[in-house]
Amino acid sequence: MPNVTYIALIPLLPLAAFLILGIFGRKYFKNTSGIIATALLLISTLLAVYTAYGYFFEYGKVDGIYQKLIPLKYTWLQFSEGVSIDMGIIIDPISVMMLVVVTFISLMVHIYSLGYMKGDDRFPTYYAFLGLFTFSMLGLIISSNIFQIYIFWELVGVSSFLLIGYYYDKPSAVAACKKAFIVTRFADVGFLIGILILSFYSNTLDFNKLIERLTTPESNELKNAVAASFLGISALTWGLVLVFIGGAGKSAMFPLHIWLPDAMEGPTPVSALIHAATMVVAGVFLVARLFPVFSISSPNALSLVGYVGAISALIAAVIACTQTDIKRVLAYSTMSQIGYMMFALGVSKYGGEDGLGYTASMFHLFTHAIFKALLFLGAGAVIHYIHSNEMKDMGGLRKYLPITHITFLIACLAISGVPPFAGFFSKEEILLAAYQNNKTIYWVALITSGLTSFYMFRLYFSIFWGRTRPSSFKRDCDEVKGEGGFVMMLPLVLLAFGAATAGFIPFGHFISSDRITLENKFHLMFSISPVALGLTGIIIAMWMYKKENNKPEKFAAMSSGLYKAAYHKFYIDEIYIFITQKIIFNLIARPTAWFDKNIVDGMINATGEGTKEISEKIKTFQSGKIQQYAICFLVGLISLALLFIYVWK
Amino acid sequence: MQPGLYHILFISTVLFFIGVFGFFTRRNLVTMLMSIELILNSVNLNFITFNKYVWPNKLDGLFFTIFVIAIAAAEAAVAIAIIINLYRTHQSIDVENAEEMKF
Amino acid sequence: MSGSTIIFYLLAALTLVSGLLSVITRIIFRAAIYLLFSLIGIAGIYFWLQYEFIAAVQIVVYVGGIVVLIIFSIFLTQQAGELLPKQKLGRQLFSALAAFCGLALVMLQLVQHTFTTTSNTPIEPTVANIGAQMLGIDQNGFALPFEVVSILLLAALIGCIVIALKSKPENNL
Amino acid sequence: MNITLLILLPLLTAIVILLMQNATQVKWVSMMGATLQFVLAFVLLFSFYKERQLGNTSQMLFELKYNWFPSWNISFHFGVDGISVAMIMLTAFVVIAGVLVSWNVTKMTKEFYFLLILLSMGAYGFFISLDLFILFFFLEIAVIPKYLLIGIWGSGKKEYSANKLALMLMGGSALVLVGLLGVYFSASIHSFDLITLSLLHIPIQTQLICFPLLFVGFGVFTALFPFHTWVPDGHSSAPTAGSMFLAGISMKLGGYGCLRVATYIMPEGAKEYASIIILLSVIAILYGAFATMMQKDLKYINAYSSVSHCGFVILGIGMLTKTSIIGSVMQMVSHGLMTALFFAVIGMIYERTHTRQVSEMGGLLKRMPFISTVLFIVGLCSLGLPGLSGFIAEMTIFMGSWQHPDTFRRVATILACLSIVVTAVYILRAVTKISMGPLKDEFKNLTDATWNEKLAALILIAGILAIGVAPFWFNDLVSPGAEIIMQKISPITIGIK
Repeated sequence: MPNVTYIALIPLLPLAAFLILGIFGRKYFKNTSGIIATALLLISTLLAVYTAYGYFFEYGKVDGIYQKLIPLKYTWLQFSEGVSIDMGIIIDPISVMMLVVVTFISLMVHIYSLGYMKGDDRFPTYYAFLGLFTFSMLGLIISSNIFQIYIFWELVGVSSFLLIGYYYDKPSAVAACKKAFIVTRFADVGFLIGILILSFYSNTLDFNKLIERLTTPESNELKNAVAASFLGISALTWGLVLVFIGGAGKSAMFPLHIWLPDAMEGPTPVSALIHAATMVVAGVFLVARLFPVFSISSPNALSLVGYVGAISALIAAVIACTQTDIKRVLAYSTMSQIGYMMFALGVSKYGGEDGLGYTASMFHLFTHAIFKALLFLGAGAVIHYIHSNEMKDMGGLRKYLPITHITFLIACLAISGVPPFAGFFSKEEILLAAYQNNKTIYWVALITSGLTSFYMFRLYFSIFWGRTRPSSFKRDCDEVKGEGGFVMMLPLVLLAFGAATAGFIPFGHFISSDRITLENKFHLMFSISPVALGLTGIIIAMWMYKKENNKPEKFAAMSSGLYKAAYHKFYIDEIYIFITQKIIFNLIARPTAWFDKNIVDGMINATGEGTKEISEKIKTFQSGKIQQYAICFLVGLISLALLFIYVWK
Repeated sequence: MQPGLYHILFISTVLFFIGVFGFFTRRNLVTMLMSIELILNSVNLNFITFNKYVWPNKLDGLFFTIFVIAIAAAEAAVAIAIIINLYRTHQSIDVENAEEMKF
Repeated sequence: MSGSTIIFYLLAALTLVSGLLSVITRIIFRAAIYLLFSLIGIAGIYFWLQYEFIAAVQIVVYVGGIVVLIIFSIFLTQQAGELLPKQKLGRQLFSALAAFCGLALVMLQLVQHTFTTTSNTPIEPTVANIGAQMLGIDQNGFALPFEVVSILLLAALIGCIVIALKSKPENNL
Repeated sequence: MNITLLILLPLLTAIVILLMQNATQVKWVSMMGATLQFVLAFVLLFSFYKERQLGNTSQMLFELKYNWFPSWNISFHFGVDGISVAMIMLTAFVVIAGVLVSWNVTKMTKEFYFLLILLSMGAYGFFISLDLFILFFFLEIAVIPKYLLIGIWGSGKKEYSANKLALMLMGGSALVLVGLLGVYFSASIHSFDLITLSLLHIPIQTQLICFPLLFVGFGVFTALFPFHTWVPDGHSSAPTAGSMFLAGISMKLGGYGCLRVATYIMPEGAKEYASIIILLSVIAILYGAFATMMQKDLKYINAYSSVSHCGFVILGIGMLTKTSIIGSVMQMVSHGLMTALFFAVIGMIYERTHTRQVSEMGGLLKRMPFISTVLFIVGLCSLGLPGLSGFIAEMTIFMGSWQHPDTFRRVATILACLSIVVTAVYILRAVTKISMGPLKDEFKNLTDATWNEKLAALILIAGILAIGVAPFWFNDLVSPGAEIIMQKISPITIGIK
């Protein structure tokens, strides 16, 4: 059986790092904070690997099925009979896999940051935030309760906010962190309402019970949830769609993706950790967690997931081809790849061979985490060297940054799906799953795959080939610094090794939709077309960008409308700004404030003023003239007498 | 017809309203005081009349008349003291001029 | 028409006419004198009702005390030969109207109401009876109101003195 | 323990303050008094737990009753249940923090602290009273000092604000008084005793008249729409500790009254008017949130956000489920701590920058890391970050509200949920503008928090974390009290469509 203490320590050690460095870091660990955090996380990583080994090879499998184990559960907040937030640990294939991925990538980023962030004023704070993020992400992964996942969901959101805004004196970073938080927050409301709906019908918040109750066709809960409907759509579908909106927000799915490119304002290692490898796949993880409910009880919601994923993948790939900031290119590429994972889930079915999409999605999540982290860390090394994010400042860097160059190339090959690198295997599985279930999505995915290799190699050739730009070396003597030393190169090499070899893991053995071993079948014939398409993309990119020439401009001019639209990210940001500024601010908030100040408060003040006015009027009766009083008295007396005598007898 | 209760009540009522009229129209404080005396007298007359014609077995009306007379005397004394004091401060005993106690 | 009746009407006329004159004359001294006659008329009615003691008190206190006090204060506050200020006509008419309405209302009620005389044995309003009952402390005694009135008179006495005292000029030290 | 100590201790402190000679003595005496209150509140909490663990299940613990006016059935009747204990803890936290942040008051120090301590006495008395007349009496005690605090030590248009606040709150208490008298005279036993009244059945006609009176009367205190306009003006003019007490304690008097008095003794009325209450509270939540977006002054921002947050309290009561009632008590405590902390931070910033306009600040994190961190924490609590108390309270209210299957309440809940996005927008706009971005030149020489400010902030943060990280103890504390209220409400069938 799993060792609860060890598993609990995996998230708690980063938390300890956060608390120690956050409270005492500035005073006592000014220089050693990086070492402390890295050491703690190393222990976490080892524990995660140990747990994974134990789960997959020792106790996890019972009768050929990987068990969902809940070794720890503690009632944290009881809402009503049966409905409570439990703080628990769930151990099943996807959570164990994610534990390894998150701790490993986080460890790489911790090590890398020792070099990258060296000399920064707020070094301890940086590591404290990284610790907070790692804790929250690990907590999210092992959540056994849908509300627990929401809690950690918000916590990763806030740590992402803190890390994006790390360079807080840069106004663009401040704007970006706000945007990221608010957009994901908006999506989280959907998630929250989804939780409310699901918990109401299933009368539990516990994942295991919830999935069980909502997938058993005979259960009353499922019948009620399907029977209740709003706008012609069943309550269950509503709930799942709303939960998916939460996931889409965090995973930067169209149209909630606008925060992700801006989030690149954070330090590059942070982008690698949060906005490429781990946090942004939380949405995929969430859908995967609830996958049985999606696929068995509400196929409509699942197909929505598929289409949103496919659209996001395509749009992001198109936009990525036109961006010039290398981190933004990578950001759009991330969005595109997450789109892959999403539609892989969307086209999947529950159980057996039909569940290939599920396995493929998780597989891609795994490999993508490795090669995308590698890409970002490589980009970080370049930025560290050049002090610019713009492609136009780069070129010919292969001579100066040899290790970075090689590892970056490996990552690019991996993401383009060139065999035998990791991306090839996972992508091939995804395409196969799409081909079997939904042809439309398959074609979208195929086009996207070609675009992916094009923009990745556009990036690669622009950075490492072509003419060296002397202007970029003017700033300071970074040649001396070289590639940033051992601590920055070690993660690159380790990740490159992973990107090259991870594809050979027989993933279906470990992770499948019904947790029964799925044999990987390799379809050589099927994989020809995507690989060929990928290679075509690489060749076009080589032709256009390897040497300095004017082909890109020509090409851009040729397809000017599309190019311009893609360069401006299809104007989605502008639409958002229109909605928030014009509609929410000017049409709702401003009139509300005006209404409050003038109407509501005006009414209160008018009451006061009115009282004053009336009393001013009334007080003149008190004229001080005694005869007036006497006359009033007599008139009043007579009237009263008349009233009493003749009216109220 | 032998004058009786109603006749006297008529006298006292008329006297009362003469007093009221005087109180309303006079501006001199002393004359207003005189109107009040008329009103008081009409009340006294009522007391005595009722005592005589309605409850001849009691003397309550008579006693009240005595008390009213006593109180009227005291009241007149106090009122005149006030009037004289007012005259000292205002050089006038016109009621229109004594209207500080307002608002 | 008996002598008693004639006397009554004369007294009534004296009272009402001099009362009315007292409130409408514009020479203040005359007003005081008319008041005097009106009070005497009332005293006459008391005599006519055979309440001699009250009539005597009326003459002593009112005629001999209050009217003298009033005349005294007129001398203190009024320049000789000065006419009283005229009230606004509107006020006069309105006051008259109000007073008349009140009168009409009261008279109407009086006329409609029938008073029934008690059949108990009458008691003579002799001085002896009055004195015995006024100072009596039995159930018909008026000792307590008597005491209360005497305290009131004392208070009025002190009050008069306090009010009428000339305030000393303040020492501005 | 004897809970009258909660009243006697502040009273004694106030008297001793009056006897002191100079400002330093006054400060230390009030500090000592506040600390003793703090300790006493913890003693109460633990002895309450101990009693409950020993199996004492009576509704009210530590009951005391002294006849005061027997012919009208008025008595000093005190007792506490979990809800009152929670509110007392809140008061103790806010009082000690308020005393600490007022350390620099130089104008009429003695009177200032005297009024603060007097106000705390009113609050304690209110929370432990079980006799409605005495409860009303303490309610008034808690109002008057605020008028003086704002009128004398305030800033800006303080006379206007003080008048507005006092008049509106007095208007509210007038409604409460009328309502109380209505209940008193129509109950079959003429009594002001809460427990006695709760056992009687108040005639339904009376409930239909008196419930709105009491609810609106108490609602004025807790910023019920549209009687909330004293909140922004009052807060913005009040001195720091005044704002803290006002938002942290006074606004909770209203919420507690709505729950403990109005809803508890008139459940039919509550059910009949539930829809209106929900409607008003949802308006307050969204309206307050949108109005906050347009505010430029920090204190106005927090004041309007208080309107929005107190809307949740009313919403929780209006939903009339056990979970939502627990949630609304949580929200009261959480909002009390949070908003007190927010005002304390605003005070600290104002003392240094001499401005409260958000647009005039920037980059304060560089010079004032502690204050900015606290500002972040309080901002995050306000927008409902898990791990801090605001999240727990709001989620409990949402879960409780969602237990009704009818569409009206569903829509109301969803609208209330949407407000958390708006909250995020205005909080982040303000917080990031103040503490992030480039540092302005005129703020280059600012200093960070002093010991007393740090201590005050840490005490309040400790409270926020205690609920946010471990809500189960709080839930256990409040739950039996809510259960008893629900026992009166559940059997009623009218009013629910």
